[in-house]
Amino acid sequence: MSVSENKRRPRIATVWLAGCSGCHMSFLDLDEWLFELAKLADVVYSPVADVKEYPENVDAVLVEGAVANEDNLELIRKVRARTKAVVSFGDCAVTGNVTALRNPLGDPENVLKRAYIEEANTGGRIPSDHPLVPKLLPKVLPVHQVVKVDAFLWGCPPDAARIRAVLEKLLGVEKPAEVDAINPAAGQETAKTKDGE
Amino acid sequence: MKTEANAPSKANSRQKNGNHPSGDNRFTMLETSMKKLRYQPDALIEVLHSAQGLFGYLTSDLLLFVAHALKLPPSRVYGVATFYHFFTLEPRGLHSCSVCMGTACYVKGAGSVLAAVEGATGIKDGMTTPDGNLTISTARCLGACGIAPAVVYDGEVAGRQSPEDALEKLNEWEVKNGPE
Amino acid sequence: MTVTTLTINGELVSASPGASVLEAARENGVEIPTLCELEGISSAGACRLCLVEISGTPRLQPACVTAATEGMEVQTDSERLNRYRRMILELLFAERNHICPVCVANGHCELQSRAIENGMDHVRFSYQHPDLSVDITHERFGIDQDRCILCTRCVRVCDELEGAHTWDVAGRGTKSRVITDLNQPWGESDTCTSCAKCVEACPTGAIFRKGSSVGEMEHRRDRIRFIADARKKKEWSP
Amino acid sequence: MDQNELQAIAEKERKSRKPIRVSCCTAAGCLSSNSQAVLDNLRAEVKVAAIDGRVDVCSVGCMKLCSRGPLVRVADGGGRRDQLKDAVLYESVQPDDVAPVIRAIVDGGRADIPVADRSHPFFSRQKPIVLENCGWVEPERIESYIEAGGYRALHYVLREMTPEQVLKEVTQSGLRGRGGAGFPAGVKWALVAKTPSDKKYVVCNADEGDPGAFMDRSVLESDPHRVLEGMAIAAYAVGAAQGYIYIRGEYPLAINRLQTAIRSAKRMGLIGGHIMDSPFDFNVDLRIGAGAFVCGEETALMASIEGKRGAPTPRPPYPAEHGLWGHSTLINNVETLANVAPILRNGADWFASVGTEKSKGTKVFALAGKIRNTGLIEVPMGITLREIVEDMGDGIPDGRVKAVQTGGPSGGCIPTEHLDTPVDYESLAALGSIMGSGGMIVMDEKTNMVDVARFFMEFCMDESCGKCIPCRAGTVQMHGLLQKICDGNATPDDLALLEDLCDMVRHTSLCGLGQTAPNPVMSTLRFFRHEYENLLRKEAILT
Repeated sequence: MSVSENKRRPRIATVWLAGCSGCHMSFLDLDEWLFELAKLADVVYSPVADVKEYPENVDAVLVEGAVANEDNLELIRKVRARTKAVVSFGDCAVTGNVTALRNPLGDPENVLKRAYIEEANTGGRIPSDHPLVPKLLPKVLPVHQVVKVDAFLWGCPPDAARIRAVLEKLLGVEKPAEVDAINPAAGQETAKTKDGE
Repeated sequence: MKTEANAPSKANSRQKNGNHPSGDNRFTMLETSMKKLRYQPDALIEVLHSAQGLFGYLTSDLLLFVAHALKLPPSRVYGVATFYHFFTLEPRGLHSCSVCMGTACYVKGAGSVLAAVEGATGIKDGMTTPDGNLTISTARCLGACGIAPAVVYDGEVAGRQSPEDALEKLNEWEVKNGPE
Repeated sequence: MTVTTLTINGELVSASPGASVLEAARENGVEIPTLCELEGISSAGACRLCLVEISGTPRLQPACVTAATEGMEVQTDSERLNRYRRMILELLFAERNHICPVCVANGHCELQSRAIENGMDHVRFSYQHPDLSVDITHERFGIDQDRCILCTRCVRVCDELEGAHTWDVAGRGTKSRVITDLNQPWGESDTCTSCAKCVEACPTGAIFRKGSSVGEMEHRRDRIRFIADARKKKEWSP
Repeated sequence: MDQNELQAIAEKERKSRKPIRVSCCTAAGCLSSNSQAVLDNLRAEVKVAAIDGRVDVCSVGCMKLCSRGPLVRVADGGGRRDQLKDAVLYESVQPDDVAPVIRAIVDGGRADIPVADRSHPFFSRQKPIVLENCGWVEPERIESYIEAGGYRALHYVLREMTPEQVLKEVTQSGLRGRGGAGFPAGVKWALVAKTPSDKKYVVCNADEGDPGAFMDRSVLESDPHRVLEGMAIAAYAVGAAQGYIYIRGEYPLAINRLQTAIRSAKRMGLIGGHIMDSPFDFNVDLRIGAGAFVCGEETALMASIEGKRGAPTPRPPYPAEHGLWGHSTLINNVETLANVAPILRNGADWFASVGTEKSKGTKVFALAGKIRNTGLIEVPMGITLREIVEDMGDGIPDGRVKAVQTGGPSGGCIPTEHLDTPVDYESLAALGSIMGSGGMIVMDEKTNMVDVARFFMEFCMDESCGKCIPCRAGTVQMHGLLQKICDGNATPDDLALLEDLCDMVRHTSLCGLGQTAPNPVMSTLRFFRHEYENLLRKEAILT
């Protein structure tokens, strides 16, 4: 999968759904390589860029976070419709992860009750409906259970080297940086993955 | 965070065979049937059948009594008691309604009978109403395929049941409507 | 004693007498993925990850409980086997709440390692998200049912090596749970000797030492192997 | 007990019979439509009418046409079996109908109650071997079985045959396991016979669990001694001294009748030490199941007999090598064992003359579903499904046959265009179904085949023991996907995933339950794929 056959400069984006933004932090850990990236492609939409509307004709997008509320749902559908390659970026997007911890509690109503009343120190109260607060979906879902996903980049967060590897592959860089097998706890590449042995 | 079961009372866990401190005569009867089976550990299922026959359901106390008598680890006894559908660790309702879900009954509409009963009571298959009036269960073929769909009300088989028939029976037993 | 000669992935290899296919493979440096198997205790053949193809046998056979026999031709690695293994791993991740980034065993988890080795990068099945309990009533250890894969290593190690049989499996099917004694809080178990063998045996973060934070729960499998070996070879007899 | 004594019992039994024999079915099907009250009334009314001097009232087992129960048969002819063909079989007899029945006996003639047409194919196409005594012998009286020729095969075997000769006879008969898979019985017996083991066991698998199957139950309720005799012969052939019958706890009547049968056989020296004054010892004990379908699987069944959780263990080792408590064990199902005595009595060639090349003898089916005549049928192997469904079952009252389901949750649905398939192990397997233990459910055009697949998957999910992952978690996911399809929320991707999962669960599960759980899905996909596709939507929606 590569978007480099295009004659024009590739247009890439990053999106932030229900997640902690840690994946984006890791993205920013690419440091000076971000200048390389700017040479290779246009970043047309991102929470770290001031663009209001997700544009048309995006070549590739990194989607951080799970689909947890109606805003997420609306955005991811738009993203899917306007993008060639969608990458689930980080564990929340890939599995639901911590954001999906609420799912065993069932209905959103139960979730709110648990969070704002049962766990409240004093005088808990469920925040009243407000048009600015998007409604929770019945269940938090990983991105691929809502729209088709083309690649999966797991990790909490995925470390910068792996993000770079994925982007280089997408952009058709000839000699991408090498990444070894990954130790998820260390967040760094190590060859050894066998547990306790 | 929650924990799952009540601890069995320690007072009873050290009892020698027989002579249950509660003075409950049924323990003596259980003792007799275990003796007949020579306290063989492999007779566990037979013993649990007897125990449930005598007490109606299997309490932790009872399971521990059996474990000690047959010299089995308590977890093994609990594991066996919960593996088989027939054994119950909870008291059953005053009335019972068991819908046959054998294939013949299913293709003739047993599913809608079960749904009606569950809908009216607000409880699911295998549960008892909070007031202890009714237990709903399902059976896998009663061999009454000729009169499908069949429902067993308090041990009596009734054939060719519709959802309305079942609800009428619940009314007769004064089963309270549960939450939808 | 004569050795057994057999073919594994096209290579002619020899195995010690009485070895299982899994042992034969390990003796010859061939890795077969496992989860429920643990050196030192009996094999259950339950996780099905170690299924291999054996020529002349229509069914796939679990390497852990299949004896290596003379002239046997074994295939441990094929597109089909890897596809099945991946699905089995996906089923496990979807079954309970495995949230690696916040798990005590993150980075020391066999389920996680198998998934990485297999290249399982996402789960196609719908997550079940069951509402499960955590029991931390034991003074030193805890059990988090969210992470349990029902491999029954704890049950076997407690029964076979410690002889306490504190653990067993209750319920059945998807409602199966490992329990202590009469499904009572672990801390109130009469039979538990607090020997920690189950803690060392657990492949995931289900059974853990209290106080372990994320990624801190390392398992000492060598301790189990050590005791089992010593017993078998009667190393401690006078 | 010797030949003469057996004959004396039979003779005495015959002599004690009265000219008229009124039989009321008290097997489970009829009992569930109140046949006990009918039987009680019959006994009382016969006394009231003062005809008890010439009328016997008998409680008998299944008379086949379960959909028209309770069934009552009135036969004159001095209680001779060959006179049965002229008997009257009353249908749907209610307790109030008893008086007219008795009056008809007193006055001569028939009561004005529906009577079954005994020349109908439902009866005439049956070939009773296993059920030869059903509805004739009184299951709670051993004398009645002996009168019908019972225990003579055992006697002959113990006196005249070596175990090797018995093995040879069973092998030659071509009898195959009736539990579902159809493994040749003779081969299984020979394996156990040749395995060195200080103790051996014979186990009768009466854990009939398919939803929609009640064949074994009917045999046990109607003719329990036949199974005991078969077990004793098997034990003699393989060298076992102890037998177990593992029976479902859901069958209280069968349990009761078996207990009675074991007790009376022991009393007469037909079970126990030195059977019929031979050196052969054989004891039988009952083991009562507690509601777990998986215990029909051999290794799970053995675990359950040993008092453990009924979780299967990998095979090999097979029970023949490593069975109950590690000893060599023979496990056969009820119907297989019920075929043994007739084979030894009439010879292997006689048995092999019934059925087809590869599937010998007969098969008992519990015929049910949306069909006119439901009940118990025993038919020669090789009969076509069409003959069973259209002739014997008399078709569907208002509609057409869509499919026939055989093999329960391990089987498949055979569509109407394949109704001319002969009923034998290989032909059914070629259509993606199995012979199974004998449940046969007829479905009409209104039946939703995806829902049928979902129904069976729910069954497998509930009954999975939970030990191996593909079955424990795979059935849950397959059920979820089927539910999603039924609800109209699934996409083509979901269907593809379901098919992948079926393939995986089938090839990786530990025991037969998991390995066959995908069968109902795969067979309905094969013949009714359009029904699945019609329910799919293009794009995913949130659920």
